[in-house]
Amino acid sequence: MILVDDRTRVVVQGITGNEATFHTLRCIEYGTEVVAGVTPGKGGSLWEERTPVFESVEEAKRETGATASIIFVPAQFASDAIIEAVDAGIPLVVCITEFIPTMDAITWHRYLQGTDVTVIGPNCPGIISPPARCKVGIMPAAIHMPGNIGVVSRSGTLTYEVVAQLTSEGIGQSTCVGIGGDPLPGTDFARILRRFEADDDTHAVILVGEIGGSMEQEAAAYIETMSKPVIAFVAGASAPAGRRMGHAGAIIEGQSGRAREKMAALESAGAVVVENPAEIGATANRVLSSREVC
Amino acid sequence: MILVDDRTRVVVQGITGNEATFHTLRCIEYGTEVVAGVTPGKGGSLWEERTPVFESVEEAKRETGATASIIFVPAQFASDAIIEAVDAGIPLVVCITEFIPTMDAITWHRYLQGTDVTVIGPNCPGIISPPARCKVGIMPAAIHMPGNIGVVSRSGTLTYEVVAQLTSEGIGQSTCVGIGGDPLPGTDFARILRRFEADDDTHAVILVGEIGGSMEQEAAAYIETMSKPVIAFVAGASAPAGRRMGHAGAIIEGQSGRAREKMAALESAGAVVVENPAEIGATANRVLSSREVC
Amino acid sequence: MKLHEYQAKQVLSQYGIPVPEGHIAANQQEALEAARIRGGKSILKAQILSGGRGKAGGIIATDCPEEAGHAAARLLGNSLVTGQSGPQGLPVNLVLIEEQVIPDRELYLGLLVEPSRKRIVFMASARGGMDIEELAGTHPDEIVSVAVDPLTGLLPYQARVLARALGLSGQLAVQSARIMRALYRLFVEKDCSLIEINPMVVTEDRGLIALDAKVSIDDNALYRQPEIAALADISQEDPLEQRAAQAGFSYVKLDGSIGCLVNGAGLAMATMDLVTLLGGRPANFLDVGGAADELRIRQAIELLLDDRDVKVAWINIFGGILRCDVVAKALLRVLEDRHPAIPIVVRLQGTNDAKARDMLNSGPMTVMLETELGRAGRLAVAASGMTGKKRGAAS
Amino acid sequence: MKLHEYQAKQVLSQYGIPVPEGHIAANQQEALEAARIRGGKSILKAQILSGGRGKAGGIIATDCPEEAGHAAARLLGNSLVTGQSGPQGLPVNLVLIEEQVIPDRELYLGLLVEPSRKRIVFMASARGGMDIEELAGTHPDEIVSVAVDPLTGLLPYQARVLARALGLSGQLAVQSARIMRALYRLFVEKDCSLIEINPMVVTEDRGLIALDAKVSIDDNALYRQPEIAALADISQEDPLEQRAAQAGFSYVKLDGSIGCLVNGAGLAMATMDLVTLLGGRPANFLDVGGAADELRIRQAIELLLDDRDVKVAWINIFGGILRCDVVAKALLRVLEDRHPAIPIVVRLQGTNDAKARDMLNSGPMTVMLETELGRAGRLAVAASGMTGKKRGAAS
Repeated sequence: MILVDDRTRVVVQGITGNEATFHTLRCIEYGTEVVAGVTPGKGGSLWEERTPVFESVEEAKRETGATASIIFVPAQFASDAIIEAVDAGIPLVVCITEFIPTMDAITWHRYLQGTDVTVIGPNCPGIISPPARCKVGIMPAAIHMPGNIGVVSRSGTLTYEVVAQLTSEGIGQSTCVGIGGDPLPGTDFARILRRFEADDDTHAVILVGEIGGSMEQEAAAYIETMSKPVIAFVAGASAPAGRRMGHAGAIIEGQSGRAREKMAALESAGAVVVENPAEIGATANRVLSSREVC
Repeated sequence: MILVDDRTRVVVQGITGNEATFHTLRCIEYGTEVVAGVTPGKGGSLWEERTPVFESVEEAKRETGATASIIFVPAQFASDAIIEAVDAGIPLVVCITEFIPTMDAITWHRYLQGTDVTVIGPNCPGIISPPARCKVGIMPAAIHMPGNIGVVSRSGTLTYEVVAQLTSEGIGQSTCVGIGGDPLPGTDFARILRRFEADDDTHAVILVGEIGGSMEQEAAAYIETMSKPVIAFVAGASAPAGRRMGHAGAIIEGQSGRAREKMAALESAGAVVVENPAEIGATANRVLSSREVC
Repeated sequence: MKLHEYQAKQVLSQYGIPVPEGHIAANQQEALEAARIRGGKSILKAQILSGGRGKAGGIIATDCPEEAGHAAARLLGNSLVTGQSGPQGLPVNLVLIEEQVIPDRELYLGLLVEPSRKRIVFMASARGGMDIEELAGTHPDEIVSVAVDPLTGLLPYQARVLARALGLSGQLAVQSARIMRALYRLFVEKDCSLIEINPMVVTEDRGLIALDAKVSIDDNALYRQPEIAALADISQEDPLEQRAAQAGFSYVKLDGSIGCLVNGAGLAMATMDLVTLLGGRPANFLDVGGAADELRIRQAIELLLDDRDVKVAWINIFGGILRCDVVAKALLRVLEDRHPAIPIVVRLQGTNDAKARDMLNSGPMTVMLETELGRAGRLAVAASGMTGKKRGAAS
Repeated sequence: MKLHEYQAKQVLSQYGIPVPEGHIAANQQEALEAARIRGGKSILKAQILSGGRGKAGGIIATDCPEEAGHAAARLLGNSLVTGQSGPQGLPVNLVLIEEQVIPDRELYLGLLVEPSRKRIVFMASARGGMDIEELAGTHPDEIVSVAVDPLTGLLPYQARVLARALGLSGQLAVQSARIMRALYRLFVEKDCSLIEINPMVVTEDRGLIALDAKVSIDDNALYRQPEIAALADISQEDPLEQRAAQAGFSYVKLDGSIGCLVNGAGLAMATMDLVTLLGGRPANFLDVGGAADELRIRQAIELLLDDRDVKVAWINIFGGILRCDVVAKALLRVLEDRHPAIPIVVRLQGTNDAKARDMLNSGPMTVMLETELGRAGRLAVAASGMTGKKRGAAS
């Protein structure tokens, strides 16, 4: 598995909010070790009568040894929350928050330059590792099954769809990572693929891309060097140019943003590209059986 | 020798200015390979009928393979010149320019964070390596002599004084580095000491500090771990507190800025501290003879 | 959010960037008066939020104020169809009447956020006046791009690189550096996602002038740009898209007949893709979003039903946070209220899906339930073929 | 460059930071009028560029306008000697007449550039009102420092850390965050080297107020801060230091008798150190700078000769760019013009030193030539002992 494991200790930034409370409880139910929360002004209290709340991430880390953070604060405070986590020395930051202004993202991306911190998201479902029973995210846990397939995706519910197809085919997952639908996500396909390639628990990877940007092409350049099979789907083949399709990053501007170009790049890099989103699970089953991966 | 050697290829930023022309000619006379100059608006011309002038450092590096830059542009353009050199991929930047605003220095220091670029200066005499006959600076070459002693200093003429004393004692130098008198110099004693410690051509180091800041204390922490002898002088023992002594960085603010504290830190770290500036050469001779270094 | 040309030029002007003198007019009389300020010749530019106005007749050079008044009368109140506006075109409610500027040369200057570099990038070319995509195709070497570090802003040496790309030297290079610094500041301070000055013209007597300007603002930042947000012109949006925007949905009207209601942008695109792959045509992209509740689902279903192009509705929900039974409840409520005539394909998966299916199984016959994505897609496409004919015959 | 308190408060006020209401007065009448605006009680503060005014009697609380007028009359036109002003004190040309603010609590807030972190650093303490150096000695744990990344500026979470250090919560924390953001912006935009608000007071009805303020500006940045540069008050500088500053020298007046003229700051300090080590006392620090020519050297020598405390002049030049023969020429010219009565020790090393020594050897006897640093120092100290007595007896 990658990024998280059974030693991951999570601090929840903005834990006292409604959405944060709901999802944090789901994470704990699944097995995630949530060791701390942070809500300025509520330091010293206990969240849900179980988890200590701190004034700052630095304090939370010092007192509880948190190793990962999940951010639920509103968009206008989210960039500050990311940098606060980085400054506190948290190596993995999962930012669920949607609608972060691009100018803010430019700033924290620059801030991350030269650090070893991984930011997953913003505008993402997070990370789940079924073998570790560790979930740092908002995905429905029930559809997942422990196994050896890595999943990396720019979407939320489309990832759930793919995972459900995999599970129904009997294909379990090592780790599923939703990197988010923003134009400047904290991490990208290539970096996650690199981790899957190096991970002994992962035998093959499903990549779920979409229109906009050129991240799939950059991933393709890395896929060429990978030893593990990659099965890819790119959403938005039927989307018109110049219109934003829900995700801030999903907009075709120029050639490279089109699904066709992305699929071609992935295919020529050696990935198995699936055109029909209903057949991702079945294709995975066929490919993996033939390569004796599972 | 450190930082420069006989393969160093120098680009001069602001080469067509009077001061730059004077000093560049002296560098060339000494043996330095000056391969290019940069002066915006004068690209395409030949400086002194010998050296090509380019519009940008990037172009100069691409065309001539420059490996070091020396900056002579006025203070208000110097920070841009430093960053331009960094962006062009020049690994060693020597900034002679004086009077750079501190706010600009904060910016380019942040810019250097996470890069491998070494900035010597600003407000410094530069670097000279007598064994390599390479001078990237403005010091009078004649007082130097090839040898095995490294010199690192915050001053200009005081360094010349020290070098002249060494030479008159028959002690040659491997490399002399003037890191400059500004409060936020591009590099510091500790980093230069680390290079001298790793350099086979250097057998001992003379450190010339002064009042202000805490760079000598930080150097002391490293000197404790060094295998090579260090002889140190700290200028400004007789300076009053709160007054700026010529160098922007030479002002006693708080305990750590005082010469006495610096000398004590260096001494307890194992450096030989000289109190009398007229006896630095003689002390070096005595110390080095007794330790059989030279 | 896109700004009209006249709004973009006002913002540029606030930042000290030279633009042609001009006035805005909403009717013939105002146009006449504005053109009289100019005196003789002027240029009329239809203010619609779309490119390709020139070829579509939306930019008119006139020789005298009266001619300008008549031209304005022809444009105002009508829709202008351009290559980028869609078949209905966009309503012209305002025209910009500007002085005629005689350019020596036409340059291109653009700023955008480049995802791979994660920076604001300046694009400059000495070949202005043509579309940048086209230029990138025909003369890629003549576009110079410079990424700006947010720590430093545009550096003097970078401004020099760009000036050289624009073929400017001397005073014009100095002026271009000033303009570029101002543009960068504008981009950051106003949370832009795009600024395009095409053409930036060189004039003999007045140096550089921004002859045309496109400015787009990051929608996510509008909360902190109240002055910009107030410039929004909803007349330029499709009525269904307006309604969706007010309800908080991501919605894009398309030209097919299968209305799709989905949660999540990726799944919504995949749903459209599947429909298309199976030979159908989606009527829209619609992502109800993660925070949808019963009310929002109802509003979304009604939006589909109110679209006269929709012949089949396909509800495709993967329940995570959003529970399937909430969707079922919303749907049952709408069915009860409106008794829609079109077939509705429902595919619910995830949280509480069994419960939801039970609820719908005891509901009206117009709902076709299917849990597997591919089969649900085939149902929707098949139904669109049938009903398309049936309804077409009936109308 | 230091600002007077009233100037600092004007700048703070421009940035929206609350300061006490006050007026400046240059004479008794103005002080009376200013105090009348206040009505009853007011505080008088002598405007000199030095700390320690309170203990020195430069801050006076008055009960009525008349009392304020008389107090102002006592302060104005006189020198105020404080623990930090030097023995001559500094002239009081202006007094600040302020409302009396009743503080609930006194806090400390400072911003400076920390060389080791290479950042602007905020220092905050709930123990305001005392000297920060003193506080650092007695209660180091009660000072919190936060370094600001120039990329991001002061971050909201950092402002919260500082507010907690100041013991502020609720509305006061919100106000302190606003003040801190403004201070950071001021520091950067005005090229400050220090801002100290000590005390920042908490009041019951008006929240936070900057009761006292010190602002210093980076001298190297004055070229781009014309408004700030115009605030310089040369009346607060020693006349010889003023003259040196105008000539472009680095010069600091000290209390000894050996005038030192050196090129380079490090060598100038080492020269002073050597003098001191040998039992002499330097009359000044003087670095003529790297770009010195004959004229500047002459001006520097004359500066030494015009200092009545100088009993011996020691010229210590290590010629690099500056040629020794140029120094010799300048010296010969001054000797010819002024025939100084004091002995002059000359030590010239480096570029053209032999030529310079030849020139001086054929000059007047008052010049003592020596090439070795230590021996030159001993000559200077020995001469100061002799002439100190001689001149002392003659005067």
